[in-house]
Amino acid sequence: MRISTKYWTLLFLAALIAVTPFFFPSGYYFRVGSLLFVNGLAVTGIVILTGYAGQISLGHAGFAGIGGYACALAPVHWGVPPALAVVLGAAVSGVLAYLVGRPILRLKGYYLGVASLGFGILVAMVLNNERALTRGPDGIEVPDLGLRGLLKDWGLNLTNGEFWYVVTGICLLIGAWIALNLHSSPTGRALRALHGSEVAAGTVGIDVARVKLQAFVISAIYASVAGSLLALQNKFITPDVAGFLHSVEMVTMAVLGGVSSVPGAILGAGVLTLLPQVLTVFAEYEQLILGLVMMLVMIFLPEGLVPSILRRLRGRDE
Amino acid sequence: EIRIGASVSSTGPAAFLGDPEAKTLEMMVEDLNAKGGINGEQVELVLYDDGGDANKARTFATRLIEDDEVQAIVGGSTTGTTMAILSVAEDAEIPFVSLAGAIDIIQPVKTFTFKTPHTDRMACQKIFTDMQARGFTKVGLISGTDGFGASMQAQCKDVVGDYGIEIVADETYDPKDADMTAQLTKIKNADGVQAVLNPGFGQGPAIVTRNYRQLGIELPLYQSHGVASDSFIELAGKDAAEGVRLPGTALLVAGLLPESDPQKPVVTEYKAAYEAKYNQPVSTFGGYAHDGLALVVDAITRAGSAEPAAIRDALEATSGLVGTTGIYTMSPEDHLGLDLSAFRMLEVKDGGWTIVE
Amino acid sequence: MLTVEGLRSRYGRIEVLHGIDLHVDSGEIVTVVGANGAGKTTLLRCLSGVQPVSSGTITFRGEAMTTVPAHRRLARGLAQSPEGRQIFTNLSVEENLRLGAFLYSDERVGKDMEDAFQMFPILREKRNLAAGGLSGGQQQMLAMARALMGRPSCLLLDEPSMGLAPIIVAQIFDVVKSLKALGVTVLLVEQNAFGALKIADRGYVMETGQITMQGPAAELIADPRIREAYLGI
Amino acid sequence: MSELLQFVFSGMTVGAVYALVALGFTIIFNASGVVNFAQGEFVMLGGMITVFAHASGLPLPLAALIAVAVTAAVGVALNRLAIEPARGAPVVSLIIITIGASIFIRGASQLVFDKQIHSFPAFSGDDPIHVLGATILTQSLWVIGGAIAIFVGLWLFFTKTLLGRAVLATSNNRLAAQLVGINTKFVMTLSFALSAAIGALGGVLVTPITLTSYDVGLALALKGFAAAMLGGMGNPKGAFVGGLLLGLLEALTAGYLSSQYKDAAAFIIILAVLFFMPQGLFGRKSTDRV
Amino acid sequence: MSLLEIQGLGISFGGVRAVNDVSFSVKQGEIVSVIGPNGAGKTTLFNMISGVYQPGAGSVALSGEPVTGMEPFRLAQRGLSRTFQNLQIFQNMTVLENAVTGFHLQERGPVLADLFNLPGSRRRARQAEEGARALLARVGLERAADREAGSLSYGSLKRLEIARALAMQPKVLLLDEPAAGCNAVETEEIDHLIAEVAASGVAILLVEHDMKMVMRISNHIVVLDHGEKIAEGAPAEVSRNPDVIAAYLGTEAEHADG
Ligand SMILES: Nc1ncnc2c1ncn2[C@@H]1O[C@H](COP(=O)(O)OP(=O)(O)OP(=O)(O)O)[C@@H](O)[C@H]1O
Ligand SMILES: Nc1ncnc2c1ncn2[C@@H]1O[C@H](COP(=O)(O)OP(=O)(O)OP(=O)(O)O)[C@@H](O)[C@H]1O
Ligand SMILES: CC(C)C[C@H](N)C(=O)O
Ligand SMILES: [Mg+2]
Ligand SMILES: [Mg+2]
Repeated sequence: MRISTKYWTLLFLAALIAVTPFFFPSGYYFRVGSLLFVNGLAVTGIVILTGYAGQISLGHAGFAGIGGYACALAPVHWGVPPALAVVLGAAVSGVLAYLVGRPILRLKGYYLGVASLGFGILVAMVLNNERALTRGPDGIEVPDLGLRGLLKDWGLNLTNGEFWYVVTGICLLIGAWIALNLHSSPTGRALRALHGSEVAAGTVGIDVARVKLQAFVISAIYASVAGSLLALQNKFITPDVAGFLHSVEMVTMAVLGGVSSVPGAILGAGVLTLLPQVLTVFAEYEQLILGLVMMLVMIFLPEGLVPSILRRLRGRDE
Repeated sequence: EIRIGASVSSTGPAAFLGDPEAKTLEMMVEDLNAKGGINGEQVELVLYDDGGDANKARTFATRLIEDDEVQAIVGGSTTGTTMAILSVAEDAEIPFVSLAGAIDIIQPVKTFTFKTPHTDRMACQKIFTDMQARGFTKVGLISGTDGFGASMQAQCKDVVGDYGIEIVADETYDPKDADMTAQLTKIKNADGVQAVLNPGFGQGPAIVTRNYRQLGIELPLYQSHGVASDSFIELAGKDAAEGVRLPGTALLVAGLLPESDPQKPVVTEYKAAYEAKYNQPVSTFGGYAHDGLALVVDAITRAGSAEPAAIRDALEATSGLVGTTGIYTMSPEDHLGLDLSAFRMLEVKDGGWTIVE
Repeated sequence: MLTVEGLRSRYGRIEVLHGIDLHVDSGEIVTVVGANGAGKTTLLRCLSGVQPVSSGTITFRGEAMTTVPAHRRLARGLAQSPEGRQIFTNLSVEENLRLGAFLYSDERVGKDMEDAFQMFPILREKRNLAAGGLSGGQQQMLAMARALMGRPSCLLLDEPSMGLAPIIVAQIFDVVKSLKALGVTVLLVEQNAFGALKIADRGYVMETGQITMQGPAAELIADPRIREAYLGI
Repeated sequence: MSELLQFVFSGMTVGAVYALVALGFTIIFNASGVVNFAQGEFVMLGGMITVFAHASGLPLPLAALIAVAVTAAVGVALNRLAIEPARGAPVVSLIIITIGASIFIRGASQLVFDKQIHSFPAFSGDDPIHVLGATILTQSLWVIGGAIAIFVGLWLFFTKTLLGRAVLATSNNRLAAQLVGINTKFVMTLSFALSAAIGALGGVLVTPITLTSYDVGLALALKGFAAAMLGGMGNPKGAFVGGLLLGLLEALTAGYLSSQYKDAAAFIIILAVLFFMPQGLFGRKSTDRV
Repeated sequence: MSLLEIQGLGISFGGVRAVNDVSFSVKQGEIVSVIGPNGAGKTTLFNMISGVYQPGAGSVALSGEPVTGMEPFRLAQRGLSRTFQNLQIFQNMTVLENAVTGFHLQERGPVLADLFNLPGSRRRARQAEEGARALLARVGLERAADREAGSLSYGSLKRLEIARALAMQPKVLLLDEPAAGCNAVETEEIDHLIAEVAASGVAILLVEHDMKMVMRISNHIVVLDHGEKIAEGAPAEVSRNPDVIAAYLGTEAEHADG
């Protein structure tokens, strides 16, 4: 039963990704779609860390920054092809998450929050200040992935927007599939258990420190890949991707949609990606309305969009 | 109908650049339409706020081009957002006039990208020329770590050798910092320092200037064009700002310009209109937007067409266009079209700007 | 004194109290017994106002209580020693007791606290310790003592003997009896049904959200169904 | 020597600013366990309202008073309209509400006020005090004094008053707090009013030094949060010491090591402290047993 | 053979000795009860044995191997399992999942297998779930399997904890007041369960204030007071000990629920 829920979710998501483009009035919508998918991917990582394992990170943008700058720097400085740079960035993020996570994951709640915040700020600071390498706060160009050209040679001619829509859409589906697999797997259960009670988790044999670290590393890799995809499609990256605001944005998207639910997180990413685009019609009222919407969602759907709505629907059936 | 797109940072860390830019653009388009538009066609301005975020700026650039189908883009309040817009505009072959400072925007020259503010490199050159004239050979640098400050810091270090000047102290501060006395104390104690230069914008330079006075540093202080507005004097305090020099534009000293100055009518008119409409003092930054739109309007008028390619070609052929920042003459090698003469060395005297001759 | 009529309550969409009728007369000790999950705790939560009532009424000393907010009910005389103890773990034992008398600032507070220490000397010993550091039974004593600090005229006790040593259990039942002597009315929920029924005047049996039996305590003790289902004899 | 002293003065000035913000966090945190991310906006409102009230001709003290009162009212409104209706929501959701509120307040301020940078005159003039070759602004003394006063006040409130303990009880166990007769709604309202007022007062004190604009809140909140965590969230002593320490660390790093990486040094020290003291310098250990 | 052997165990909190020099052992299939007044140090003793607290003094051996101060999860891997006086339920999971978590040591595998849903991971999860359902039936919670654990009543939660601890198929099982919050009939059910488990060869250490239960099922009783062992022996012996009566049982309590 659980398995079918998982595949229904994925199927629904895949269908949505495949069908909506037929209703896009212009190429710009592909851009928004691919942004949504990239954010959704990063936020899915937050679901694993915060939703499953209950650990807060206010520094995950740091990993997105590493993923992004890997794509900017590795091809230029070391001749790594951009696609491999994504993997390299993920590897660096994973290792760094491991090294950073070991000491800081002993901390709880807000203390973990501030420690991870410190990590994120350190990354952003290096990206800002090491001008010789990163070209500083104004950002740096990112080489082309090259895949689109390849596809063209094979006769598949996509616009830039379409191409990235497809690539990020596929990545999101894979990311969601993995996160959903994890949820009801032994490791996922261990994560959710330590969320409930670390002491009890220890007494049933869960190596709390270890699985927490696994969750941290996995979610860092999600953020890193999302950062890479963003950099590659923008062909340009600034240290802002690693900034505190971006970290908070990820957490906000996750909580808004429902932090323990993968579809919720993706919906949350969708809302916060689309809203600023929709709100442009309100010009200077944009911020005001954005804040208001966030508050209203949390007041009326306190567990986030998807879990709260599901609960209501289920409640009605009973 | 002609559609002109704009993405500026009306909110976020660069809001006080983007805010006057947005207001200026809206005001000018309104005015333009009231006067019958360009070549008889009405102009529609599609304006977005990118909040200073490069990623958002890129999305809005895509939106402007693909969805709103604009024929030209003005905007990019900061170098970061400009770079994000730039690649979209170049790919789509839409002319783009940037309002940001860094020299990288137009060097090397990109086919469709132009810009209105002086480059940070020019600001450095103007300042060092002045320092050289005053006989300084050792200076201290204190820069903001924002894009503008960091970029100008790098450019200044690059050109400083040409003027026989040596940088003996090189400090930075975060744009949101509340106190810079620690950095200034280090500069003050640096060996033989004769003057101090502060590249940066926002409140940082105002605090630097106040701390400068607090510490009783007697050396001449140079600011950048990033603070060129009356509010700088107000924020730093008249006493503290006294004697501060910076490379500014005609706009700041509209009243002091001789009648013969070709910029006089342009700046006076813009200043009057803006201040009447918004009840706020003009700033150099609004002036950049003024010039950006003026360049586009001029190009369309001359081209007699609003085809992006035609606009681009006409932009590149701009000649002698009088703006608030200077007089623009573009060429295929120069997509800025200003030289050092457009900069005027200003000094604060008795709480107001004066022109140093 | 306390009258409950047709009380219904739910968690989300699941109703767990299906119309409870019950009354406690002034100066009485009344006990409610029932299996795990019968709804005893939920009933007491409704009486204290920390659980929403979906229909039915609660009347206390002639006053409608159903919609009075929880924090006002203590002032009316209703205090509760809740299930799971619910002490302020981060505050000291003494602060816990002081907060029990939050409504009062007269000199009687000191005396009441002295009484509490007399009743449970261990609390005096641990007065400056964060209450979270107490043993389970000590916390249970603290919860009871804190409820008494509120000078209730009607005390709601949710399994007060849970986790207590036999010697203290006996003492708790003695305290309840002595409260009766002082004119305090007690509604007692207990798993130690035998002990509870022995000191109670009357009793109710609750099964899946409904009252299924009631009567004088002595009769209930003698009832074979009760002996088999709850007393295990 | 005078150099060191100057760095210390610089650090204390900045540190007192952080301390003021950090102190603002304590009350709401102590009442609800929520770190109020709109706290920086309270500081901003304190400064901006004073600026505009002063500009409209009111004397500075009156303008400041109005700013504090209005901000306290905003705090109460935030609680009543957004936090109270979401009661029972998980803490993360409440935090997101405060983030939403901070965006909302910023958005509203940019409309009501403007997007320019503002300031008003220092309370006792701009002439610095000279001590052993170093200088400090009189306004810094105001800020430090304000931080000390608020710290002492809060400390007394939480340790010596029954109401202060009721605040702690409310976050520790809301259910039990109601059972002992504490009006938890009122406690929450009071906490938001006080936190907002403290934030606004901070804004009034620091604006002549830091200047203000509609979006200064975030940066202040960030540093204030870090300071509060360094000291131990919820403890006024922690907020005060954490703030000063953070300021000093930054100034000394900027002075002796690198101004580029002064924030990095501060965060590395925070990480190091938390490594050995996972609850911050003065945070209390949770005493829940199993 | 003694599966659990503790020797001179002690710990202090802020100068107060909560447990002092306590020694005893539990053999395979044996039920040893620890009784004593509130605050005697019973739970603290459990916490030291199960690695939640670091003992200040003394040693713990499991199946003859020293395990003093080992982390809880390592002890679990060596076959020690426990329940808690202050419930430690995974509130964010369903009742079934709580029980499945007890099978963690059997169902865990490489994390990559879990991420990519490899057949091994699926099989292990399925087996654990089947085991968990059977256990829930054993403690009478089968109908609550898909409910959120947070919505159970207190007594049901106690039973859920027992099920979770049993799921680990421990060699040594520590039960801290398993019958608290259960009435006499429910307590008897738990009695039977514990006896059954002991009969299957598990060494059981029990803390309980329900004297009827303790007397009924214990093979051996250890009495603590103020952190010290004041008596030990067979149930009948201990219940006659005047010190134990004075400190703990009281005069009438024992017969009260007669
Ligand atoms: N927070 C909750 N959410 C949903 N259902 C709940 C919640 N708390 C209790 N219930 C359900 O309400 C019913 C009554 O529970 P209650 O706690 O009142 O029982 P009880 O009689 O006190 O049991 P016990 O003797 O075990 O304490 C049970 O079926 C329980 O599962
Ligand atoms: N973390 C702690 N901090 C301070 N004191 C503690 C701590 N843990 C235990 N104690 C003290 O140690 C003593 C023993 O407590 P413990 O919980 O072991 O008792 P217990 O025998 O389990 O009692 P009960 O039967 O009431 O559960 C108590 O007096 C308690 O206050
Ligand atoms: C002062 C201006 C030249 C600043 C410029 N708009 C930039 O940030 O790049
Ligand atoms: Mg109950
Ligand atoms: Mg115990």
